[in-house]
Amino acid sequence: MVELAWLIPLLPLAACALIMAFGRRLPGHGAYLAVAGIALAAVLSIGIFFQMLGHAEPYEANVRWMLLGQVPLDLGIRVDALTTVMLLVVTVVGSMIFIYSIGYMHGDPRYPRFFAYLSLFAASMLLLVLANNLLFLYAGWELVGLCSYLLIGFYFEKPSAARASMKAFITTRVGDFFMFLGILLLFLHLGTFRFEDIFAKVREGALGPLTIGGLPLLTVAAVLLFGGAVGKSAQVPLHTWLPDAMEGPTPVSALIHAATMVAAGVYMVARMFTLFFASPGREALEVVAWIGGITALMAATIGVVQDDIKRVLAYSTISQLGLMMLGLGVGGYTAGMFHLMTHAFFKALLFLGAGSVIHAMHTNSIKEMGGLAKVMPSTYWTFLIGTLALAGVFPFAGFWSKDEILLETLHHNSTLFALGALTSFLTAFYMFRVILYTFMGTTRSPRAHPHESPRVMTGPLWVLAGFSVVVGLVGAPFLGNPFQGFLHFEGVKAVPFSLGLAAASLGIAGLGIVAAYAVYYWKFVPSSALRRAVGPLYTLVVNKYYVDELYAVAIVRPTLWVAGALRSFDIYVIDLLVNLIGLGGLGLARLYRVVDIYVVDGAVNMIGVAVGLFGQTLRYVQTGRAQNYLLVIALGVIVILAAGLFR
Amino acid sequence: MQVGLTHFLVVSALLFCLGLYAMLSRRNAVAILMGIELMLNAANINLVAFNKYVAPAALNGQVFALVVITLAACEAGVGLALVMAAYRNLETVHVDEINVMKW
Amino acid sequence: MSWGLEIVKAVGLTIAVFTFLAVVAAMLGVLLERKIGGWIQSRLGPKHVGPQGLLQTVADTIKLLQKEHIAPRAADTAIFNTAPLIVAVAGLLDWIVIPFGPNLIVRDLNIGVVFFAAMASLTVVGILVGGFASNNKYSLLGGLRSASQMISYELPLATALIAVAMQAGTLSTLGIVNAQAQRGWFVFLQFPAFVIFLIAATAEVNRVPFDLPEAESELVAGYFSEYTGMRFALFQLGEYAEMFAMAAMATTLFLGGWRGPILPPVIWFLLKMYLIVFLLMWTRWTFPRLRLDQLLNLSWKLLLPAGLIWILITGFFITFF
Amino acid sequence: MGELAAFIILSAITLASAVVVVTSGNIVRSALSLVPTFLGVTGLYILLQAEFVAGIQVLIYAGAITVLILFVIMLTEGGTGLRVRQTNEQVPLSILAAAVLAVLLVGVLAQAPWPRAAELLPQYTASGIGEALLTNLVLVFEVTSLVLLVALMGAIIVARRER
Repeated sequence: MVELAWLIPLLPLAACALIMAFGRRLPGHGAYLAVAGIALAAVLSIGIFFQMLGHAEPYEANVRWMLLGQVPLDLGIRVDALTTVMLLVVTVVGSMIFIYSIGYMHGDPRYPRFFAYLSLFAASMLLLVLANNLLFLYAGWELVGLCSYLLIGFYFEKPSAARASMKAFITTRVGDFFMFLGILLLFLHLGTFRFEDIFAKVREGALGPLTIGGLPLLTVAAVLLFGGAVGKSAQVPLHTWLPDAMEGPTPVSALIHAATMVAAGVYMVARMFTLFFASPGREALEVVAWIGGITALMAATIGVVQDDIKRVLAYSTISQLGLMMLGLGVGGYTAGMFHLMTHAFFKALLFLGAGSVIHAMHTNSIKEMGGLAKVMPSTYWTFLIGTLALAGVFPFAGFWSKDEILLETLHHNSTLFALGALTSFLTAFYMFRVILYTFMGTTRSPRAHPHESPRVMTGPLWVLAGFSVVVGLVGAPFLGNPFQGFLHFEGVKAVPFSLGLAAASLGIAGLGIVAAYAVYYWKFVPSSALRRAVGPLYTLVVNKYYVDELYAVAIVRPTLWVAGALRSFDIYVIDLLVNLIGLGGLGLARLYRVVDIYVVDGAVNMIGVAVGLFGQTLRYVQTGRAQNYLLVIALGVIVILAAGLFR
Repeated sequence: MQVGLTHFLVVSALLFCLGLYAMLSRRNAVAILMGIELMLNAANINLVAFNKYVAPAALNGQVFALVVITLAACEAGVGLALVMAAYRNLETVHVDEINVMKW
Repeated sequence: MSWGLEIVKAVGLTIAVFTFLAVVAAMLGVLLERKIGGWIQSRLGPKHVGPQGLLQTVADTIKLLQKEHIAPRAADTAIFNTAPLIVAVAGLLDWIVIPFGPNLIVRDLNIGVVFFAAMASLTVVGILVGGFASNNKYSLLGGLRSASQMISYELPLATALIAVAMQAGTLSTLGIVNAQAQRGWFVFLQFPAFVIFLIAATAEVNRVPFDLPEAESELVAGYFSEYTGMRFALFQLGEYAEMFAMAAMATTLFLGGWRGPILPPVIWFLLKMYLIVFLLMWTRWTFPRLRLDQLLNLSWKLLLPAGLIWILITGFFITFF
Repeated sequence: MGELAAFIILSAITLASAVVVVTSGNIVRSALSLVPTFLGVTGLYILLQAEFVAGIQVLIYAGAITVLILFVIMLTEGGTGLRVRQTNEQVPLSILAAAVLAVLLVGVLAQAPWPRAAELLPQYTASGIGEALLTNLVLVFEVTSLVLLVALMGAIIVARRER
């Protein structure tokens, strides 16, 4: 089964090619083909998963691509525990979202193209996951970026969507640039792209003594690679693209900007964990942990004040990705990947639920919704399950994974733990804010006629809800934490389960929920009073910490200012000098004029006339006939040859 | 007498000079192109002959002969397209009448 | 190192043997053509010379041989007389690499398929200069049409040949037949290549529906309008030799060559070859002629891309299976 | 002995028809004479055991380039240019240049001590060429394909009728 792994990315790719070629002529306008492609890939992935479960021997296959000088470039795939988990997440969540899209995109004028892009995305993501070398990974990495660009800008006639797609593409490209530098740095010093070779050389200490600008080269390379992850996984300070990416269709937000692509950064850090782990003093991991922690808290605070349901979820995604990074950064390899997996399921579920709501209400603002629990029971219950999972309520999926991350963090650094715990509280708070605004009370826009979504949309919701309930159990301590046994990193010991911390984390989540009920349901404290109470903090948060503005101030303004300063310098200093010199020159010139007219001009005219006469004679050489020139060339060759021969 | 490298080289040199003559003296642009084809063929004979007699293990000579044939096809295509364009615009294919660039 | 001599011997042998064979085959071919045409159109076809009209083409040939050779006054006589020879010889040289049986092959060249394509491409020169030398506008137009058509269809033909050679792993025709003994007839494995080959071959030998170069209703008779007597017969001979060579090549490449149970190899080979010939004749009497732009579009926009894609697919399957 | 005879015959065919190519006053005959020239060169390739190159030579040169040349002759002047002077006024100088170059080249070639390799060419070269093209010379292969593409586009653009 595992030998067929190369087929997994090819199936969606073939679907994409066929849809591109035949489009509307296919059954279901191409949708069935796309679903078939990803579903077959999912079946293969599940088969591989069970095979890997039996005996966890990593499988590798290589094809020689070309010789670059003496260095062979191999293209290949690698299937190990990490890959298997990612394959499962991408294909299973992907299948659900594909099916959901059949209903959600129904009637769209570019329906086949949507499925072609989705399939292309799935193929690229699977390529990224299966790659056994940095080159392949980077190819997949850029391809998913391209698909993200295409899909965010799917409604490209909307200016905001077009702008958002550009922003996403350019912002992530900043990160990719660093990542490319990191890859080149590694290739330059190690001469290979293959993960296993890189790790082997790093473990031997091949990079040990090398430094760049006083910093250990290994740390620099790892942090550069992490730069790519910062861009792709929307970490601070490159997080600004992800909320804007919500301009894309909701299934896209669910698949790409919540469950899979943005997780690619986390996956990459996990894949290159050996490298990060080996950096002296684990400085690289510290960077990862702090960036992750800060991102988690910052995004969670912004999420509290957003009114657009998709943007709340987007900030929640950023925050959760930060948590994963935090988990990885403190050495919780298993914890980070576990949270990635659970998060993929419940976040996809939440997005699809939000899509279902938007589908019914034709608005994104939660302030205009309300009372939907009665009209859309399926959506309500599945959304509630997803929310509970995200908030980390026992026994839903998020509880187990978040708890594991907090556990690892607590053993590492108490400040980071505080960040994580606060994030946890805020997460529960803003998610229940959404629930209360959307599904409870009475509807606030009387003209809307909400209705339950079709089966093809609710079906995937229920499946994903089921996963969200049970998938956490694979990491449950009382079942012996089988996930830990399947996927772990040699060299770090997992922190043992602590009942007290689990209770505390549940308590934090409960506190968040109760707080949300207090403010938005029972209205003990009206939200406007709360807003006034925190005053400037609210302004700061509602403006997203002024990051976008900061970019404008930090990059655009200085450039303009420097240009203006240079202009003044030009006008007042250089021009003055020039004018002075000019005046001096003018005086001298008057003096020289006399000499010029009679002496110099005479000489110049003489030379001119002489050159003219010479040219008059020589112009006959330029016959304008190529064959004359050729003849001269041939004679020249003969002369050279003869000179060489009779020297 | 054994046929050796020099024999082939001499034939190729003669073929080359015939091509050169055509290139220098013919008025018709197509005839000039034919001369160039002859010269390319001469070069190819050299490549293949050296391949056999000097470095038989590598086959590089034959590969380059194939590349030269490919390039000759390109050259013929582009050259003849130029001739067609010139004929259409100037109504002549004689290169000594195409001298718009002259002083 | 007797390569040079061997090729001279081979050429001599081919011309000697196949001239005879081809004359017979061509006469049979013409008869078949007329008979099949008759049946398809619910006529009887030639009926009077010999039993059931079997000797009709013999009589026609004798008549042609007796006819006067006329060259137009303004014709370039030397070229006019060479052209049919080029066509006939190029048509016959194709047969060097056709294996009629395990040992019945003139030379098993290790570049057999390339040789076949090369020889097939030589015919164009004869047709083009024949059309030019006649000094007749219909002939010239026919020659030019033929050149553009044959050059265009050589490429799809070559893609089909390449795909088969890749599948077999050899360029030798004998090797390809042997490869089919192990992997089954390539008409199954290489079905798209077979279709491309058949269409391109039909165009390559200027047969209906691709007979623009000699379209009677438009160009009198195309490039051989001015030819009479034996030289006309040589053109016909070359054309029929080429057509049979294409059929033989299709047999070799796709239908397992001489291989088959019970009957001797040669019989099998001829059976399969005549099956393809019949197919070609059937199309001739069934399809209307294409327009020139349709003809070129078919080659460049459909057959060539299809052939290239098929080569890619073949390469993919060879690499990974 | 047989090899020498073959070599002499092939060289004679090649050179004689090349002379016709460069001297004939009838451009169509010139072009037609290219065919035996190319076939003679093909024969030389076969003598040099380069069968695959020989096959390609016939396919491309004799089959395609000659036809292309004939095509253009017929689209431009065709037979109408028969009465027109075919050579320019630098014929004597050209003959001189070509002859001197020939003498010099033959002189150089005759006295140069070429290194001789002991080993022989591999028997079947087509597969070897394919392997070389896709491994060591892959860059050459790619660049050639690029040149081919550019030439294709260039030819189309140059020859297209202006609208």
